[in-house]
Amino acid sequence: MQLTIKTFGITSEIMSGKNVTMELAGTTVADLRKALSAKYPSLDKLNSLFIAVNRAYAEDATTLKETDEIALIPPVSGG
Amino acid sequence: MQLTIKTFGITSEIMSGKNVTMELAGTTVADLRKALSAKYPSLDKLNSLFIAVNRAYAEDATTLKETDEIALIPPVSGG
Amino acid sequence: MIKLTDKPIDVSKVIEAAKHPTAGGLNVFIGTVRDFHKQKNKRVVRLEFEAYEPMAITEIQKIAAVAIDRWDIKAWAISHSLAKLNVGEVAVVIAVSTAHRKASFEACQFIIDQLKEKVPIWKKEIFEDGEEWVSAHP
Amino acid sequence: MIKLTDKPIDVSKVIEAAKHPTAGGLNVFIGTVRDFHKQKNKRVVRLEFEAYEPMAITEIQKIAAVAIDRWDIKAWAISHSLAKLNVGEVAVVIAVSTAHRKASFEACQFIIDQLKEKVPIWKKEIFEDGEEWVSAHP
Repeated sequence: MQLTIKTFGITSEIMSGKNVTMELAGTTVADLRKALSAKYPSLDKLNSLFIAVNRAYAEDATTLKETDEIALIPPVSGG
Repeated sequence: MQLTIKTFGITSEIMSGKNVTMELAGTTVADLRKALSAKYPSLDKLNSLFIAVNRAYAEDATTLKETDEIALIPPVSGG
Repeated sequence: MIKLTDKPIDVSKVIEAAKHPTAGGLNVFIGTVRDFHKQKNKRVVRLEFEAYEPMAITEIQKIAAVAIDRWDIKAWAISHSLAKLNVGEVAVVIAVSTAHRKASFEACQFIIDQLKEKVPIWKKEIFEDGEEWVSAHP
Repeated sequence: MIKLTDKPIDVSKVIEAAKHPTAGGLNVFIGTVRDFHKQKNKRVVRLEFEAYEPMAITEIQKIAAVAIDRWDIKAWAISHSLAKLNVGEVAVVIAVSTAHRKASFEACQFIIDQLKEKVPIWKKEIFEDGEEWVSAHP
Protein backbone atom coordinates (compact mmCIF):
# COMPACT_ATOMS: atom_id res chain seq x y z
CA MET A 1 0.00 0.00 0.00
CA GLN A 2 1.03 3.58 -0.43
CA LEU A 3 1.62 5.60 2.74
CA THR A 4 2.19 9.31 3.24
CA ILE A 5 4.53 9.93 6.15
CA LYS A 6 4.77 13.20 8.03
CA THR A 7 8.30 14.02 9.14
CA PHE A 8 9.51 16.36 11.88
CA GLY A 9 12.79 17.79 13.09
CA ILE A 10 15.81 15.92 11.81
CA THR A 11 13.72 13.31 9.98
CA SER A 12 12.58 15.97 7.49
CA GLU A 13 16.23 16.56 6.64
CA ILE A 14 17.11 12.86 6.41
CA MET A 15 14.09 12.12 4.19
CA SER A 16 14.25 15.45 2.30
CA GLY A 17 10.61 16.35 2.77
CA LYS A 18 7.77 17.08 5.22
CA ASN A 19 5.30 14.60 3.64
CA VAL A 20 7.04 11.62 2.12
CA THR A 21 5.21 8.92 0.12
CA MET A 22 6.37 5.33 0.42
CA GLU A 23 5.27 2.01 -1.05
CA LEU A 24 5.01 -0.54 1.77
CA ALA A 25 4.91 -4.31 1.08
CA GLY A 26 4.06 -5.26 4.69
CA THR A 27 1.16 -4.14 6.90
CA THR A 28 2.50 -3.26 10.36
CA VAL A 29 4.51 -0.52 12.04
CA ALA A 30 7.38 -3.01 12.31
CA ASP A 31 7.31 -3.50 8.53
CA LEU A 32 7.36 0.26 8.04
CA ARG A 33 10.37 0.54 10.38
CA LYS A 34 12.26 -2.00 8.26
CA ALA A 35 11.38 -0.25 5.00
CA LEU A 36 12.40 3.16 6.40
CA SER A 37 15.66 1.77 7.72
CA ALA A 38 16.49 0.25 4.34
CA LYS A 39 15.70 3.40 2.37
CA TYR A 40 17.07 5.96 4.89
CA PRO A 41 19.93 4.34 6.84
CA SER A 42 20.63 7.64 8.64
CA LEU A 43 17.43 7.13 10.67
CA ASP A 44 19.21 4.32 12.53
CA LYS A 45 21.71 6.82 13.92
CA LEU A 46 19.05 8.71 15.87
CA ASN A 47 18.80 8.41 19.66
CA SER A 48 15.27 7.09 19.21
CA LEU A 49 12.55 7.01 16.56
CA PHE A 50 8.89 6.50 17.39
CA ILE A 51 6.10 6.15 14.88
CA ALA A 52 2.80 7.84 15.55
CA VAL A 53 -0.40 6.55 13.97
CA ASN A 54 -3.40 8.85 14.03
CA ARG A 55 -1.68 11.23 16.45
CA ALA A 56 -0.74 8.65 19.09
CA TYR A 57 2.45 6.68 19.72
CA ALA A 58 2.05 3.28 18.01
CA GLU A 59 3.41 -0.17 18.90
CA ASP A 60 5.41 -2.21 16.38
CA ALA A 61 2.48 -4.64 16.08
CA THR A 62 -0.02 -1.94 15.05
CA THR A 63 -1.57 -2.61 11.63
CA LEU A 64 -1.51 0.25 9.13
CA LYS A 65 -4.12 1.41 6.64
CA GLU A 66 -3.55 3.74 3.69
CA THR A 67 -5.86 6.31 5.32
CA ASP A 68 -3.89 6.43 8.60
CA GLU A 69 -2.09 9.62 9.55
CA ILE A 70 1.46 8.39 10.02
CA ALA A 71 4.24 10.50 11.51
CA LEU A 72 7.87 10.01 12.48
CA ILE A 73 8.81 11.18 15.97
CA PRO A 74 12.58 11.60 16.41
CA PRO A 75 13.85 12.46 19.95
CA VAL A 76 11.57 15.22 21.26
CA SER A 77 13.18 18.30 22.79
CA GLY A 78 10.44 20.71 23.78
CA GLY A 79 10.35 22.74 26.97
CA MET B 1 17.08 47.76 83.83
CA GLN B 2 14.24 49.13 81.79
CA LEU B 3 13.49 47.47 78.45
CA THR B 4 11.21 48.49 75.62
CA ILE B 5 9.74 45.46 73.91
CA LYS B 6 8.30 45.45 70.41
CA THR B 7 5.30 43.19 70.04
CA PHE B 8 3.78 41.65 66.91
CA GLY B 9 0.68 39.70 65.97
CA ILE B 10 -1.10 38.18 68.92
CA THR B 11 1.49 39.41 71.45
CA SER B 12 0.36 43.01 70.81
CA GLU B 13 -3.12 41.98 71.90
CA ILE B 14 -1.95 40.01 74.94
CA MET B 15 0.31 42.86 76.11
CA SER B 16 -2.04 45.65 74.98
CA GLY B 17 0.57 47.63 73.07
CA LYS B 18 3.09 47.66 70.23
CA ASN B 19 6.02 48.97 72.36
CA VAL B 20 5.76 47.80 75.96
CA THR B 21 8.16 48.98 78.70
CA MET B 22 9.18 46.54 81.42
CA GLU B 23 11.45 46.66 84.44
CA LEU B 24 13.73 43.60 84.40
CA ALA B 25 15.61 42.43 87.54
CA GLY B 26 17.76 39.85 85.66
CA THR B 27 20.08 40.30 82.68
CA THR B 28 19.39 37.49 80.17
CA VAL B 29 16.76 36.48 77.65
CA ALA B 30 15.81 33.65 80.04
CA ASP B 31 15.16 36.20 82.79
CA LEU B 32 13.00 38.22 80.39
CA ARG B 33 11.03 35.08 79.49
CA LYS B 34 10.27 34.45 83.19
CA ALA B 35 9.24 38.07 83.77
CA LEU B 36 6.98 38.09 80.70
CA SER B 37 5.42 34.81 81.69
CA ALA B 38 4.65 36.11 85.21
CA LYS B 39 3.14 39.38 83.99
CA TYR B 40 1.33 38.00 80.88
CA PRO B 41 0.37 34.35 81.55
CA SER B 42 -1.49 34.19 78.20
CA LEU B 43 1.91 34.19 76.43
CA ASP B 44 2.41 30.63 77.72
CA LYS B 45 -0.57 29.45 75.68
CA LEU B 46 1.11 30.28 72.34
CA ASN B 47 2.44 27.55 70.08
CA SER B 48 5.86 29.13 70.40
CA LEU B 49 7.44 32.41 71.44
CA PHE B 50 10.88 33.52 70.31
CA ILE B 51 12.69 36.62 71.45
CA ALA B 52 14.66 38.64 68.92
CA VAL B 53 17.52 40.86 70.02
CA ASN B 54 18.76 43.43 67.54
CA ARG B 55 16.74 41.85 64.72
CA ALA B 56 18.01 38.29 65.13
CA TYR B 57 16.64 35.28 66.97
CA ALA B 58 18.30 35.16 70.43
CA GLU B 59 19.24 32.25 72.67
CA ASP B 60 18.04 32.08 76.30
CA ALA B 61 21.60 32.75 77.48
CA THR B 62 21.94 36.02 75.54
CA THR B 63 22.68 39.00 77.82
CA LEU B 64 20.49 42.05 77.39
CA LYS B 65 21.34 45.76 77.47
CA GLU B 66 18.92 48.65 77.83
CA THR B 67 19.85 49.85 74.33
CA ASP B 68 19.04 46.51 72.65
CA GLU B 69 16.16 46.33 70.21
CA ILE B 70 14.03 43.57 71.74
CA ALA B 71 11.05 42.01 69.99
CA LEU B 72 8.62 39.17 70.67
CA ILE B 73 8.12 36.71 67.82
CA PRO B 74 4.97 34.61 68.23
CA PRO B 75 4.41 31.79 65.67
CA VAL B 76 5.12 33.28 62.25
CA SER B 77 2.59 32.71 59.47
CA GLY B 78 3.79 34.54 56.37
CA GLY B 79 3.63 33.22 52.84
CA MET C 1 15.48 41.57 45.15
CA ILE C 2 13.49 41.53 48.39
CA LYS C 3 10.35 43.61 48.68
CA LEU C 4 7.74 43.91 51.42
CA THR C 5 4.88 46.01 50.12
CA ASP C 6 1.40 47.22 51.01
CA LYS C 7 0.64 47.70 47.30
CA PRO C 8 -0.59 44.82 45.08
CA ILE C 9 2.37 42.64 44.09
CA ASP C 10 3.35 42.94 40.43
CA VAL C 11 4.06 39.26 39.68
CA SER C 12 5.64 40.05 36.30
CA LYS C 13 8.17 42.39 37.90
CA VAL C 14 9.26 39.73 40.39
CA ILE C 15 9.66 37.22 37.55
CA GLU C 16 11.62 39.72 35.42
CA ALA C 17 13.98 40.35 38.34
CA ALA C 18 14.75 36.60 38.51
CA LYS C 19 15.53 36.14 34.80
CA HIS C 20 19.10 35.52 33.71
CA PRO C 21 20.73 34.74 30.33
CA THR C 22 22.66 31.79 31.78
CA ALA C 23 19.51 30.27 33.27
CA GLY C 24 17.34 27.66 31.53
CA GLY C 25 14.83 27.11 34.33
CA LEU C 26 12.86 29.66 36.32
CA ASN C 27 10.54 28.44 39.05
CA VAL C 28 7.96 30.73 40.60
CA PHE C 29 5.84 30.11 43.67
CA ILE C 30 2.78 32.32 44.12
CA GLY C 31 0.88 32.11 47.40
CA THR C 32 -2.72 33.22 47.02
CA VAL C 33 -5.51 33.74 49.54
CA ARG C 34 -7.69 30.64 49.82
CA ASP C 35 -11.41 31.13 50.36
CA PHE C 36 -11.84 28.56 53.07
CA HIS C 37 -10.16 27.45 56.30
CA LYS C 38 -10.62 23.70 56.31
CA GLN C 39 -9.62 22.94 59.93
CA LYS C 40 -11.95 25.64 61.22
CA ASN C 41 -14.61 24.97 58.56
CA LYS C 42 -14.94 28.72 58.05
CA ARG C 43 -15.10 30.96 55.02
CA VAL C 44 -12.18 33.43 54.79
CA VAL C 45 -13.29 36.98 54.00
CA ARG C 46 -9.94 38.76 54.05
CA LEU C 47 -6.33 38.46 55.19
CA GLU C 48 -4.19 41.01 56.94
CA PHE C 49 -0.42 40.92 57.35
CA GLU C 50 1.97 42.40 59.84
CA ALA C 51 5.77 42.20 59.64
CA TYR C 52 8.79 43.05 61.73
CA GLU C 53 10.18 44.56 58.55
CA PRO C 54 13.94 45.00 59.13
CA MET C 55 14.24 41.55 60.70
CA ALA C 56 12.03 39.98 58.00
CA ILE C 57 14.38 41.32 55.34
CA THR C 58 17.45 40.07 57.23
CA GLU C 59 15.90 36.61 57.67
CA ILE C 60 14.98 36.41 53.96
CA GLN C 61 18.59 37.39 53.11
CA LYS C 62 19.85 34.57 55.35
CA ILE C 63 17.54 32.05 53.67
CA ALA C 64 18.62 33.21 50.21
CA ALA C 65 22.30 32.92 51.24
CA VAL C 66 21.78 29.29 52.28
CA ALA C 67 19.94 28.54 49.03
CA ILE C 68 22.64 30.21 46.90
CA ASP C 69 25.22 28.10 48.73
CA ARG C 70 23.27 24.89 48.07
CA TRP C 71 22.09 25.43 44.46
CA ASP C 72 23.60 27.19 41.45
CA ILE C 73 21.15 30.10 41.56
CA LYS C 74 21.56 32.63 38.73
CA ALA C 75 19.02 35.18 40.00
CA TRP C 76 16.17 35.36 42.50
CA ALA C 77 13.49 37.72 43.74
CA ILE C 78 10.97 37.69 46.58
CA SER C 79 8.01 39.94 47.21
CA HIS C 80 5.68 39.59 50.19
CA SER C 81 2.46 41.51 50.68
CA LEU C 82 1.76 43.56 53.80
CA ALA C 83 -1.62 44.70 52.48
CA LYS C 84 -5.18 43.73 53.31
CA LEU C 85 -5.94 40.98 50.82
CA ASN C 86 -9.15 39.51 49.44
CA VAL C 87 -9.64 35.91 48.33
CA GLY C 88 -7.57 35.08 45.24
CA GLU C 89 -5.10 37.93 45.75
CA VAL C 90 -1.36 37.35 45.88
CA ALA C 91 0.33 37.13 49.30
CA VAL C 92 3.84 36.14 48.24
CA VAL C 93 5.88 35.58 45.08
CA ILE C 94 9.22 33.77 45.03
CA ALA C 95 11.11 33.42 41.74
CA VAL C 96 14.38 31.53 41.31
CA SER C 97 16.33 30.83 38.15
CA THR C 98 19.01 28.17 37.73
CA ALA C 99 20.89 26.67 34.78
CA HIS C 100 18.79 23.48 34.85
CA ARG C 101 15.19 23.09 35.85
CA LYS C 102 15.39 20.60 38.75
CA ALA C 103 17.42 22.98 40.90
CA SER C 104 14.93 25.81 40.31
CA PHE C 105 12.10 23.70 41.77
CA GLU C 106 14.19 22.59 44.75
CA ALA C 107 15.53 26.03 45.59
CA CYS C 108 12.15 27.76 45.27
CA GLN C 109 10.48 25.16 47.50
CA PHE C 110 13.27 25.46 50.05
CA ILE C 111 12.86 29.24 50.18
CA ILE C 112 9.07 29.21 50.68
CA ASP C 113 9.35 26.43 53.30
CA GLN C 114 12.00 28.39 55.21
CA LEU C 115 10.13 31.67 54.83
CA LYS C 116 7.02 30.15 56.40
CA GLU C 117 9.10 28.81 59.28
CA LYS C 118 11.46 31.68 60.10
CA VAL C 119 10.52 35.05 58.64
CA PRO C 120 8.74 37.35 61.12
CA ILE C 121 5.55 38.00 59.17
CA TRP C 122 2.13 37.33 60.66
CA LYS C 123 -1.15 36.64 58.96
CA LYS C 124 -4.56 37.37 60.44
CA GLU C 125 -7.53 35.61 58.90
CA ILE C 126 -10.78 37.56 58.94
CA PHE C 127 -13.83 35.28 58.97
CA GLU C 128 -17.49 36.28 58.70
CA ASP C 129 -17.83 35.94 62.48
CA GLY C 130 -14.43 36.90 63.85
CA GLU C 131 -10.71 37.00 63.20
CA GLU C 132 -7.62 35.10 64.26
CA TRP C 133 -3.83 35.26 64.05
CA VAL C 134 -2.88 32.14 62.08
CA SER C 135 -1.03 29.35 63.95
CA ALA C 136 -0.74 31.35 67.19
CA HIS C 137 -2.48 28.77 69.34
CA PRO C 138 -2.45 24.96 69.35
CA MET D 1 -5.66 25.88 28.92
CA ILE D 2 -3.18 24.56 26.37
CA LYS D 3 -1.64 26.93 23.86
CA LEU D 4 1.05 26.47 21.21
CA THR D 5 1.92 29.85 19.77
CA ASP D 6 4.34 31.57 17.43
CA LYS D 7 3.73 34.87 19.29
CA PRO D 8 5.67 35.83 22.45
CA ILE D 9 4.13 33.98 25.43
CA ASP D 10 2.21 36.26 27.80
CA VAL D 11 3.38 34.76 31.12
CA SER D 12 0.79 36.74 33.13
CA LYS D 13 -2.06 35.30 31.08
CA VAL D 14 -0.89 31.74 31.68
CA ILE D 15 -0.65 32.44 35.43
CA GLU D 16 -4.09 34.07 35.50
CA ALA D 17 -5.58 31.02 33.79
CA ALA D 18 -4.20 28.80 36.57
CA LYS D 19 -5.55 30.87 39.49
CA HIS D 20 -8.42 29.50 41.57
CA PRO D 21 -10.19 30.73 44.73
CA THR D 22 -9.85 27.34 46.45
CA ALA D 23 -6.09 27.23 45.77
CA GLY D 24 -3.43 28.44 48.19
CA GLY D 25 -0.39 27.50 46.12
CA LEU D 26 0.41 28.24 42.51
CA ASN D 27 3.64 26.93 41.03
CA VAL D 28 4.94 28.19 37.71
CA PHE D 29 7.79 26.83 35.64
CA ILE D 30 9.22 29.09 32.96
CA GLY D 31 11.71 27.63 30.51
CA THR D 32 13.97 30.28 29.03
CA VAL D 33 16.62 30.18 26.32
CA ARG D 34 20.10 29.72 27.82
CA ASP D 35 22.99 31.51 26.16
CA PHE D 36 25.39 28.61 26.16
CA HIS D 37 25.44 24.90 25.35
CA LYS D 38 27.78 23.42 27.93
CA GLN D 39 28.30 19.94 26.42
CA LYS D 40 29.12 21.47 23.03
CA ASN D 41 30.93 24.47 24.54
CA LYS D 42 29.11 26.71 22.06
CA ARG D 43 27.28 30.00 22.34
CA VAL D 44 23.58 29.74 21.46
CA VAL D 45 22.41 32.50 19.12
CA ARG D 46 18.78 31.51 18.67
CA LEU D 47 16.30 28.67 19.09
CA GLU D 48 13.67 27.43 16.67
CA PHE D 49 10.78 25.12 17.46
CA GLU D 50 8.71 22.75 15.42
CA ALA D 51 5.70 20.81 16.67
CA TYR D 52 3.35 18.10 15.49
CA GLU D 53 0.60 20.35 16.79
CA PRO D 54 -2.50 18.16 17.07
CA MET D 55 -0.54 15.30 18.62
CA ALA D 56 1.35 17.69 20.93
CA ILE D 57 -1.96 18.98 22.28
CA THR D 58 -3.29 15.45 22.75
CA GLU D 59 -0.11 14.38 24.57
CA ILE D 60 -0.24 17.43 26.86
CA GLN D 61 -3.89 16.61 27.62
CA LYS D 62 -2.86 13.05 28.56
CA ILE D 63 -0.10 14.33 30.86
CA ALA D 64 -2.49 16.78 32.52
CA ALA D 65 -5.05 14.00 33.02
CA VAL D 66 -2.47 11.88 34.85
CA ALA D 67 -1.43 14.86 37.00
CA ILE D 68 -5.06 15.71 37.86
CA ASP D 69 -5.57 12.11 38.88
CA ARG D 70 -2.49 12.16 41.11
CA TRP D 71 -2.74 15.61 42.74
CA ASP D 72 -5.68 17.78 43.78
CA ILE D 73 -5.18 20.32 40.98
CA LYS D 74 -7.58 23.27 41.08
CA ALA D 75 -6.54 24.84 37.76
CA TRP D 76 -3.66 24.61 35.29
CA ALA D 77 -2.39 26.19 32.08
CA ILE D 78 0.42 25.45 29.63
CA SER D 79 1.79 27.57 26.83
CA HIS D 80 4.65 26.48 24.56
CA SER D 81 6.39 28.68 22.04
CA LEU D 82 6.70 27.73 18.38
CA ALA D 83 8.49 30.98 17.54
CA LYS D 84 12.09 31.81 16.77
CA LEU D 85 13.51 32.76 20.17
CA ASN D 86 16.51 34.76 21.28
CA VAL D 87 18.51 34.19 24.46
CA GLY D 88 16.45 34.96 27.57
CA GLU D 89 13.10 34.58 25.83
CA VAL D 90 10.39 32.27 27.13
CA ALA D 91 10.05 28.82 25.53
CA VAL D 92 7.45 27.29 27.84
CA VAL D 93 5.25 28.24 30.79
CA ILE D 94 3.48 25.71 33.00
CA ALA D 95 1.27 26.94 35.85
CA VAL D 96 -0.51 24.68 38.35
CA SER D 97 -2.55 25.63 41.39
CA THR D 98 -3.43 23.33 44.28
CA ALA D 99 -4.95 23.79 47.75
CA HIS D 100 -1.55 23.40 49.46
CA ARG D 101 1.83 24.38 48.15
CA LYS D 102 3.74 21.07 48.14
CA ALA D 103 1.39 19.53 45.57
CA SER D 104 1.78 22.53 43.26
CA PHE D 105 5.56 22.00 43.11
CA GLU D 106 5.23 18.25 42.55
CA ALA D 107 2.54 18.51 39.88
CA CYS D 108 4.31 21.28 37.96
CA GLN D 109 7.61 19.38 37.98
CA PHE D 110 5.84 16.20 36.83
CA ILE D 111 4.24 18.04 33.92
CA ILE D 112 7.46 19.64 32.63
CA ASP D 113 9.38 16.36 33.04
CA GLN D 114 6.71 14.47 31.09
CA LEU D 115 6.42 17.21 28.48
CA LYS D 116 10.14 17.01 27.76
CA GLU D 117 9.89 13.25 27.42
CA LYS D 118 6.70 12.71 25.43
CA VAL D 119 5.32 15.78 23.69
CA PRO D 120 6.22 15.98 19.97
CA ILE D 121 7.94 19.34 19.94
CA TRP D 122 11.46 19.78 18.58
CA LYS D 123 14.04 22.41 19.32
CA LYS D 124 16.81 23.46 16.95
CA GLU D 125 19.74 25.34 18.45
CA ILE D 126 21.37 27.90 16.18
CA PHE D 127 25.05 28.44 17.02
CA GLU D 128 27.41 30.99 15.53
CA ASP D 129 28.87 28.30 13.27
CA GLY D 130 25.97 25.98 12.57
CA GLU D 131 22.73 24.54 13.86
CA GLU D 132 21.48 21.30 15.37
CA TRP D 133 18.26 19.53 16.36
CA VAL D 134 18.62 19.03 20.12
CA SER D 135 19.07 15.45 21.42
CA ALA D 136 18.64 13.89 17.97
CA HIS D 137 21.96 12.09 18.01
CA PRO D 138 23.94 10.32 20.76
